[in-house]
Amino acid sequence: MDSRSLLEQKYREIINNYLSDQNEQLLYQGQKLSRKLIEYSTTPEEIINLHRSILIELEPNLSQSVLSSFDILLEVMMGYGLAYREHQSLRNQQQQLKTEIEIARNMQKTLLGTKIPKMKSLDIGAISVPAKHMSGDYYHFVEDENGCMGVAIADIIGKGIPAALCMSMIKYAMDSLQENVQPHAILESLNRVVEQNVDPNMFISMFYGMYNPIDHQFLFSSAGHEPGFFYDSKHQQFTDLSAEGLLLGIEKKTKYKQYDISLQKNDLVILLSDGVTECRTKEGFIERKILTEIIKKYIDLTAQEMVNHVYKELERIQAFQLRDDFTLIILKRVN
Amino acid sequence: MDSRSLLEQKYREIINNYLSDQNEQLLYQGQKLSRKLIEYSTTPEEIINLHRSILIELEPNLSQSVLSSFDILLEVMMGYGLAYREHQSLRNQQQQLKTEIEIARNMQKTLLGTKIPKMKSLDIGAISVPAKHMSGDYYHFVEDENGCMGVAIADIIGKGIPAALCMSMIKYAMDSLQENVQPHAILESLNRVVEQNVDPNMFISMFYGMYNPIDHQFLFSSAGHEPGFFYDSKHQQFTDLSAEGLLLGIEKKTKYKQYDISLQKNDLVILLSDGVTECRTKEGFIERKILTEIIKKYIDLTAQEMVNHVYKELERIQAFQLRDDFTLIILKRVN
Amino acid sequence: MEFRSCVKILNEWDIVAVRQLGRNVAKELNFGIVDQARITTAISELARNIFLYAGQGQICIEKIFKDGKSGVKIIAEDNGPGIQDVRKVMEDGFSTSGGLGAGLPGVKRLMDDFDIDSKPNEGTTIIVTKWLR
Amino acid sequence: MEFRSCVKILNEWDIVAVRQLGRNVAKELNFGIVDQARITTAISELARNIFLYAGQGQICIEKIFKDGKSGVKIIAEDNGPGIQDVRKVMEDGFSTSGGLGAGLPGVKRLMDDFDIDSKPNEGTTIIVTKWLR
Ligand SMILES: [Mn+2]
Ligand SMILES: [Mn+2]
Ligand SMILES: [Mn+2]
Ligand SMILES: [Mn+2]
Repeated sequence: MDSRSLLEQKYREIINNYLSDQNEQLLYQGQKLSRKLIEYSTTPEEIINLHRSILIELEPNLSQSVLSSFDILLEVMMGYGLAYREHQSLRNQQQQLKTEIEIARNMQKTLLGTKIPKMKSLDIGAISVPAKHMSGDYYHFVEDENGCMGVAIADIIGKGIPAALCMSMIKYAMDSLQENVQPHAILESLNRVVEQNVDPNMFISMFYGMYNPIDHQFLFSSAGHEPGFFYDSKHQQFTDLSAEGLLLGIEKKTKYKQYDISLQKNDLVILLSDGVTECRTKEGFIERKILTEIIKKYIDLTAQEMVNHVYKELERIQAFQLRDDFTLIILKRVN
Repeated sequence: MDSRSLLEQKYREIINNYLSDQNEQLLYQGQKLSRKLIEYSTTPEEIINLHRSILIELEPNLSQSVLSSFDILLEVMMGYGLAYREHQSLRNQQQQLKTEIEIARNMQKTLLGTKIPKMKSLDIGAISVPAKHMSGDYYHFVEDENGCMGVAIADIIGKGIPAALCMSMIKYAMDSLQENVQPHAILESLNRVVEQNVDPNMFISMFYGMYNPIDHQFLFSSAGHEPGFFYDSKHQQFTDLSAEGLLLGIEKKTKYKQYDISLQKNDLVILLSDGVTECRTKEGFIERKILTEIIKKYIDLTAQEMVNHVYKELERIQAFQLRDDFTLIILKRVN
Repeated sequence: MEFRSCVKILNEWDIVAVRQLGRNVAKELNFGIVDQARITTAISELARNIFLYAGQGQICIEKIFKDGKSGVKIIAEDNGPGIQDVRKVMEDGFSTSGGLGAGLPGVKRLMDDFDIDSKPNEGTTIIVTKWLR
Repeated sequence: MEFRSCVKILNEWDIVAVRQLGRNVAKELNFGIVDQARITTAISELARNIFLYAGQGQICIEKIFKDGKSGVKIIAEDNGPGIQDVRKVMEDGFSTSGGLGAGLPGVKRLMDDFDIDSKPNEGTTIIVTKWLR
């Protein structure tokens, strides 16, 4: 007997046993059989037909009406059978697409990969999680020969595959930048590249910061990027790291203002993408205030532990459905 | 009454009518109802329960066995209900992914877009169709100031999104090439770029040809690319356009041999990707011979009509399922 | 001589007529109840397609016998606008007219063999077959 | 005082026991036959998950009353290895253990509210609710 007939036999058995003793054990067997039937690609219309034949066996005098009613049930179930078949095929396609996206995602990781610099005076933590299969967020660290550290955080307007494609394109531009240039000049030069090369409907927001471990100054400029925070540990206060500036790719000759702050011991610089602040819960978007409260809870941990915990917490209050790519970087002056 | 109850009422009606007159018209109504029920997200377990209540109405003396049997049917149908719900969600995801891929595909088109040059002595036709959502094939035409025309055809080993990502990356390299360089030198310089920048597991095959309208010479080199054909119109014969050469990205210092042929009036140069020759039918791969026979059928048409017809024919014999990206270019000397 | 019978599809009543014809032929060939329903559903989808997209056409049902097997062959023809992009129409989830799983990919899955030939502005011919097992 | 009753999940028999408990509670709250089956199926999936991935745990069933509505709340707890990547487990088509549509996304769709808390090496708590309509 092939496995199909075995399953049919099993169905018959369960029904027969159930008729003499209606217990949950048999219903549970029914559920397990359901799984098996699906595994062996039995279609719902086949189940209906099987059920009909079992009823005939059970009740040789079954009324003609009951029997005929099954013709209509079968007809209606055909539509579900079609949906069921489409589902199997869609599931296979989905699986293939996932494999493909996984490969592309790994390529993207290799391409965009950046190492977190080790510095005596700065503890650095970073996390970046794509909302969909591929990220349109980007962050990058560079150390120049003077010991200064540059940090870039960018967000392609858009998500998923198109954003990833765009990101890969501007990555080349980033790589060809000269070292030892100030944040405003870096944004200005990137802006020219993006304006020239990237699809006219693609815009990029970017924050560029540069930390000098000698004087503990943090210089920064922003191209329309979501403001981060500065945490003053002495007064235990968060302030926005606001900076004016147009998005990259809008206007060829854009100039960017440059700002600076001075970091005391235990002060934090928090950089993020709007996926962090535009975290949507059942009740609506969270406030930036709530974000700083969450950060405060973990303020005594290392920078990497902090970003991990903040992510976990925000992930859960969104019911594990990120609506936007999530990137969070924390710089903590420790010496 | 809401639309759900209306549909239930309709189901009841169809059954009642069917019991007095078992005709195809009512079964057809059943099928149409099935569509509607699915449209309103009625689950299969709800249908079973509805059917059970209708039977009770129809036959007040319905035996307990028949009724109880429905408990098991319901339990088994729950699994199908779960599959059905997953299907609806998967279908939405699939829709979103498609939209996303559509955008990425358009970006790719803009990025990789190339114009077919208009030349007095050469009629040019080109077609490129991705097997999946995005292409890993690439072709490009350039005209230099001497009136020579360069043609590149390339195939990333791999398909879909990762190949597309990779293609976008090397596109920059192509753009920065100097004009007026010989085919072998172009491949050598591209090989260096690919070797340095692209994922070590990504390889690219490429054919580069250059046509001189003065002496009608066609120079070409190949980096492991599927050989095209030369059609000698005088003897009505096809010969392979074979050329030795390693794939791009394998070995930094690869040198490429250069070949040349002379085009007489009505001669053809046929360039292709392996997706054309590795066209798989129920009976196995088609032979290159079959391909040349198909081309021959359309030999009196314009180059563009030729490539279109060949594609249509090969598409159909593969039952409309391309297994690989398909790119076909035909150059026909007309003057 | 093989059996062949055709129904012109001009309105919705003809869909019922061709379903009936198909179901009868399937019954005569001893297809089981479920296969009868599948064949009828496939015919119904093909007829609906003609009705919706071409306006009119015809469907022929043939009994076929080959290598000791018997089967039913359905030929749906129209002189409508044709299908611009057959690959797209054969994609899952593309059909918007029907519910989940309907449309031509659904027909293909219900039957054993499927062939389609469509020329823009000339029309479409779809030939499907189901073999008795 | 709200009703609450728990079943320890140690072996497959306990899955049947907790299904029975859930079905009874659903009946007492006047859920219809289909909803009874849905609630039972959700409980079954949660119990199976505990049984397969954590080895043991418990499931509690509560009757709840809020804003004039009544409902059933199911709390599934274990001290198993926890779920490494909750987002992945909540993706459709990820579950390999069950058939199509099973696993946690299936449970989520069968019920009205769904909350999950999982810590690596500490365990997982899943709370789901269905309201009587
Ligand atoms: Mn973005
Ligand atoms: Mn964003
Ligand atoms: Mn390829
Ligand atoms: Mn190929």
